[in-house]
Amino acid sequence: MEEFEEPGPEIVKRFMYVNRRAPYGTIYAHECLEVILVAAAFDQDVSVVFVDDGVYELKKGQDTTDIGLKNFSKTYGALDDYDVEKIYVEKESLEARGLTADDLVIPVEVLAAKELGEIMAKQDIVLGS
Amino acid sequence: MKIGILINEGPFTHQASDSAYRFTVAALAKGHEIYRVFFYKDGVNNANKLSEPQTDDRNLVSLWSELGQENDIDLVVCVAAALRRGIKDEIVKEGFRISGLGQLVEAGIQADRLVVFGD
Amino acid sequence: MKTMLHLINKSPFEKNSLDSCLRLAQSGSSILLIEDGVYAAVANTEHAHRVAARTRDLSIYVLGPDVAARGLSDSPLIDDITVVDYEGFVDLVAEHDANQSWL
Amino acid sequence: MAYECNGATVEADEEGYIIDISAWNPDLALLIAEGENIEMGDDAWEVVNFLRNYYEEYQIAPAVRVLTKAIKKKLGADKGNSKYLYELFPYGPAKQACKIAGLPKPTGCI
Repeated sequence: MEEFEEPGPEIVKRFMYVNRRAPYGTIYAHECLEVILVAAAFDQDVSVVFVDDGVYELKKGQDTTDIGLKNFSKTYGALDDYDVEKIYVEKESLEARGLTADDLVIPVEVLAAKELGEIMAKQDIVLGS
Repeated sequence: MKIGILINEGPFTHQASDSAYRFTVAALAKGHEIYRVFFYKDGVNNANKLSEPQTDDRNLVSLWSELGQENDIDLVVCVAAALRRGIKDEIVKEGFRISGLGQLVEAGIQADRLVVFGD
Repeated sequence: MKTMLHLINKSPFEKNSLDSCLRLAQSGSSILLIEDGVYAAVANTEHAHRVAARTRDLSIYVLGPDVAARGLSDSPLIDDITVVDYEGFVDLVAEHDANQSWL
Repeated sequence: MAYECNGATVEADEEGYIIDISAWNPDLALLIAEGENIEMGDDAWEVVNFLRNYYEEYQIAPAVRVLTKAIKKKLGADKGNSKYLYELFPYGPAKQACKIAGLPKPTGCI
């Protein structure tokens, strides 16, 4: 059997995935996305956060043709199908890089550090890269 | 208390696996249960039995293997990360097993704490 | 309220992990400096004042074995930073509801 | 393993997923389907083409429950349900259809 129609652990925890790395230079961003896609099957309370260089993962217009790596910025668009709906970007990180929400490949909720910090503090499991 | 451990780096480039090992030993000494140690990213290299450090260097592959077997710890190597790096069943040290990323998420759900070591 | 233990293993001279953590950590949470993160515990560096300023609302700890390994045992540490060993590390993880590694 | 298709050899992994996904063509799909005992009617092709488009757009082969949901969104509830998809691909709609579509194994397998 390939699937997990009822993964159904009764425990529901708050899982937060914190992306703090730019794509391509290292594998961290890509492998973090891999975890998120798998974790989505477990019916947990999942949120995904982009802070620091992690916001570069979502930059529109990525074209990896000439570096030979997979353009996984397209995959963030599938998060909705994976029922991952809480996607936060830190305002300070975005602004520091001269970006706005319009520069990103998917719709996100932009939060100031103060609000984001409050949400972070409520998590049970925080996995970052 | 049940503690899960995630290791994202191999035994040589970063201190992560050493820190995780010392943390695990200390946790066991304090009577905690190590629910699972999950090896992801370059962390899968911790399971490579072909690794041969110099004799005056610590051998983390063996140390993890022994610690795991003596204390019945579930040492899980991520299959996706492992295949990418050529870590297959044939070269996985005793005491480790290869399984899916779901085992990491499951550890996060079942353990009381999950501690991440990496770079 | 839940308690959070933040783990930092990067030198503040090399990476922004400490800065980001200080920006997002809530008052009342704790920070443990390990590996190259221990350089942030040393008094009189250019980063010391930012760390010292947060000892008022955060509990800051540093891992002794990593301090010793880096030749810092005799260096003055920032006031109010507590040195712990690996057993203390385990206790901190157990005492806090959750933890977060700023890699 | 490998497939011999129209005089060309297409390498595949142990489970039959082709190694170079750009080597895919409809004739190869029919050949892989034959090995899986799948009859490639219009309905089966619809799912295979859906997967190829999904991959093109998102760069992943979706897990079965995601595939089901995405098909439901695009093609309606008649087709976006596991009963319908399992009738077309009894050994797993994501796995078998991905193989036939020349894609990697679905992302999100535990």
